[in-house]
Amino acid sequence: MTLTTTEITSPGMTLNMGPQHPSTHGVLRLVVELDGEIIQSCRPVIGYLHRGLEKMMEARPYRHNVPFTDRLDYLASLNSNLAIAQAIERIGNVTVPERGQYLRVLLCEINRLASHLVFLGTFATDLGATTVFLYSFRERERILDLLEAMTGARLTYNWIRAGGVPTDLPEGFGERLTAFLDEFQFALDEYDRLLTGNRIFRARCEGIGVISREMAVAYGASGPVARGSGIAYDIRKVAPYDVYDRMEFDVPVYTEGDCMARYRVRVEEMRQSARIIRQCLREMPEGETMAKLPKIFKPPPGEAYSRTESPRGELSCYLSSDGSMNPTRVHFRAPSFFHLGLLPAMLPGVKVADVIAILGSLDTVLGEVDR
Amino acid sequence: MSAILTRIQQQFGEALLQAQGGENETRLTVSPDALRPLCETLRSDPALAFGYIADMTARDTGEQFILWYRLVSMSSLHTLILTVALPRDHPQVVSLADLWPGLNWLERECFDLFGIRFAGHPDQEDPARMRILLPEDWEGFPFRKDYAPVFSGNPLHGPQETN
Amino acid sequence: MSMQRLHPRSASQAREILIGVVIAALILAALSATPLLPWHLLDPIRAYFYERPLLNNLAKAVLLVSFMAVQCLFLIWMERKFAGWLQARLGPMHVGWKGVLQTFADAIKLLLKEDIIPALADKPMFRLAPYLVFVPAMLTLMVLPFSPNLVGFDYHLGALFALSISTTGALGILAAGWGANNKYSVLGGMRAVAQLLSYEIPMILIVLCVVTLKNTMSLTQIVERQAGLWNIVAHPLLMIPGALIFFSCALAEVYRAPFDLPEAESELVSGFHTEYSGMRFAIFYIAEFANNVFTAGFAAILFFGGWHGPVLPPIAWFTLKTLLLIFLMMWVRWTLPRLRIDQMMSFCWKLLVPASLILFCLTALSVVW
Amino acid sequence: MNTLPVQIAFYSLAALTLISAAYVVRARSIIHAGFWLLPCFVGVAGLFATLQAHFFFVAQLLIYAGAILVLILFALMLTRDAMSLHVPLKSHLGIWAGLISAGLGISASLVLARQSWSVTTAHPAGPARQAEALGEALIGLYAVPFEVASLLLLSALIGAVVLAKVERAPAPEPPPLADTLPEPEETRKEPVGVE
Repeated sequence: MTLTTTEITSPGMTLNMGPQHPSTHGVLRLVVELDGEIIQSCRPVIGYLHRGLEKMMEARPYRHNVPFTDRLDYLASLNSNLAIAQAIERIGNVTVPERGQYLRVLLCEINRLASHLVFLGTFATDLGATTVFLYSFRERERILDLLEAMTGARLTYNWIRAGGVPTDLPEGFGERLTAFLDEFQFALDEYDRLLTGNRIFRARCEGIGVISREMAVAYGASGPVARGSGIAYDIRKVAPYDVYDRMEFDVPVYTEGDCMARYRVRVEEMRQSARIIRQCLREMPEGETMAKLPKIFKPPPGEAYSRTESPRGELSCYLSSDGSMNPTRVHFRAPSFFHLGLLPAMLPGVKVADVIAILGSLDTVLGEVDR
Repeated sequence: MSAILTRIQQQFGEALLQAQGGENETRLTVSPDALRPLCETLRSDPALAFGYIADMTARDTGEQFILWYRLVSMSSLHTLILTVALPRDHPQVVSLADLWPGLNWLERECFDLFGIRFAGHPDQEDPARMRILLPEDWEGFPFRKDYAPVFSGNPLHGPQETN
Repeated sequence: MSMQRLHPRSASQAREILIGVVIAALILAALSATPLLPWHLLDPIRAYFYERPLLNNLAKAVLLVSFMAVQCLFLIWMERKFAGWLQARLGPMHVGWKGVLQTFADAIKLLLKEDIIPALADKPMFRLAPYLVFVPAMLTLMVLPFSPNLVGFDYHLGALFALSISTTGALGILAAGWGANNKYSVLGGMRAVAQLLSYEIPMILIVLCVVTLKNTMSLTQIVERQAGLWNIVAHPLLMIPGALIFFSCALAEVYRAPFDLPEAESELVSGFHTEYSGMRFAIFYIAEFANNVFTAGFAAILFFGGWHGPVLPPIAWFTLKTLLLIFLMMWVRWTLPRLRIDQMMSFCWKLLVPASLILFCLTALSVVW
Repeated sequence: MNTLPVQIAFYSLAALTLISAAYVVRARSIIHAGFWLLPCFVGVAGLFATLQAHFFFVAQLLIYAGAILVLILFALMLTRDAMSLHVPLKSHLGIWAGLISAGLGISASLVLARQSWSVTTAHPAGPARQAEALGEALIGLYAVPFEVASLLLLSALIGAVVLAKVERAPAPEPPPLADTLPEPEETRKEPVGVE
């Protein structure tokens, strides 16, 4: 006996997740086609935060463009500062004094800690564990206090400039930072235990949003996303800048490629950042922090690009000069832009709840995606 | 002269308008016609294996558009910078989004900001779908040097192009 | 800008905990003194109501609803304070002492807020939905014996009645989800009902276990028959797993983390009550907390001997047990992440349902022998 | 038991049941029709209560008002155009349907009116005894029909599973990647993996 069944189809539902949605982390819109709760297709719509920063930069002298970069990746603005500062230094052949290089590494790693803490908190919140959010923001608050003592700002620091860092560390900074790191490592272990050992958390993360090695490479994934997919690609190691070649740190690599792997890469990276910060504090030589740049800075015609490892991945800045005071083109390679591009390939077949987990694990910042 | 540049020159000697090889970085300038075969080789030749698209952007020199690709080989960690000049009046180039899916959005961005057309891009038929950063119905390409915004009254519809 | 200590158990917090313990002890002492109060002065009033059953029932209903509203305000404050304590922050602090009156302020705000109905909503259903949730929530409380003589409606099928009424609450949620004409709401409503109906099954089975053990469906009788030993002590092998299953189901029934999928704010914005504002939203909220009180109280009756306990008066014991169970729910909520809908369903159908079936069979066998 | 409150309760419950049943038929939106079933079922449950059939009262609430109504609503929501109110109320079969149901109704009431109802003064059994008696009847006297009915439900259940379990088309694959990735060892030249 054969049993013939006719499929009862119901029309799919188009759901606009965002631009106002609690879990898109900014103004991202995902147009998803749903069959029940299963996603059939997804088309990310970006540009809600597009401010034309790159165009604005073309109308300003090189060094005036650094503050704009604070608004790119606003969770790690020092890392964005570094990208354009390095590009300006390369195009103008400026060498940063050694102490300035150490300070940059120090500041960037502190900022990486802050950014990854935001990831930890928001990712847990996306999965429903609200408590970790407040814990990690409490730690971040102390980092912000430290950075405020250094730079005077809490979010948009504008403190890594072309040529170095404008001031030296404030008094007692090193001791405060060390004291913080001493406590932070225990706190981090605690939060890590709270989440990593949790069965629900694992069920929501393991095997979800798998990005294969091939996919990660072809889509230009970088940073923790690539390293969660088994690609040991870290600009700090493959093309060391500043004094990263003198630092001793490991690059965490996980091969699973799922949300859990990306989460673990970031947690491990925080430990490594703490290592780097301690080394910087220990080994930093005395001296100037900033190279003198001419008042009227006119680099020779040509183009230059920088490669830096921001908390989100490879952040690079492309500059082209025609010999005048202003750049003719500034372009940022925003890692989040590439990671969002992965979504149409990753999402089909997953459930609505997984979209949130996947998006959270990519840790995108729409400021740098939209520019 | 690096081994990578030698290998590329063996196959595409005459297509390269300019070539410069360093230890970690190779810079090539090619004509738009040679772009596709060159890239196919760059991607598939096991000795080159430039599987990673690191960046791509365009700039407007006033006379022409310069496309700038940055590729990385994951095996040798070698960087390859590829420059293509396009005529300003009819900027069109072949799309490489099928070789590196990561290029899909970058090409859309170049269309969005510069109006460069990418033949073979999955969204090329519909300009509204090609737009990525700007609103779908924006008029003009703001990163061109001759773009002069005129406020049309509705910020959502974008300024009109004057010329 | 001084460096704060990293961990929350600082001296000031220890002091606060101590104050809390002292206050709790004082309240308990006051409650235990209640039998000494001149209650007999109220006897004429009691007699007046007792002679008029209709008026009596009406008064009971009014008392119950107002009690629930006030208790809800208190519970919300408690939850916020507790969440604050767990998350190393203060919680509400400004209105009243330590923010006790914060929820009252919020309630007034909600009362005054504009009642927005989306233009394309299914208006009758949108308007009706909060009451379809609220009324069953209140009705379930009617059969809950707070003490030997404080029970709204001592129904001999109380356990079954409470379960059946609480199921009808799903309809209100479905109406809310559908009526708002919002895709998130529809998804939330569908999730809510699927979840409620699935978790109802193991819950009913566990209640049946207790009913079989105690040979009665009246909640008052169930409590009375636990006079010597609480169920969980008297039949530990059956009732400890039973209580655990019941507790999981209870969490799912009241949509609390890790089962708060219908209102999962990170996925569905706010689920079925996304579009509600003002008083209608408040009604949902009160109903939710009434459900909390009901499930916690129900669990206290089924497993922990209801009002039985030494020294303190029955009402104090019942309230204490209920509050402890609500506290447990809050603890779980603020600690655990949220499950995904399919994981939650398979947890119910592949683990809870078979486990409760086996438990029911074992209970039946233990009663026969 | 034929006291005034019972009479009032009976008539108001009957009115509730009938009026909401009429609304079920009349409602333009089928979802509304589904929700009108709720007062209808509650009214029937109330009728059981006036008869002091407590167990049936609770069971009616639990099964019909709780579970079955929700299932009906689920089914309605999954039908196409459930939200549109453009479904015409008039149907060309309306007259015939009206005639047939009127005829059936008249003949039924005739039959009922002519029946000589035997009036009993016996009170229903005590509340606790009722459920017990029902249980005994179900596993004693009516064991066979009861089991047959449960077999029927079981087969319906299996049938529903068979109908619903349509093989889903696999999720669309990500675009094929023409790739020549090197082996992992080569990429891990310098960086050191933690695990």
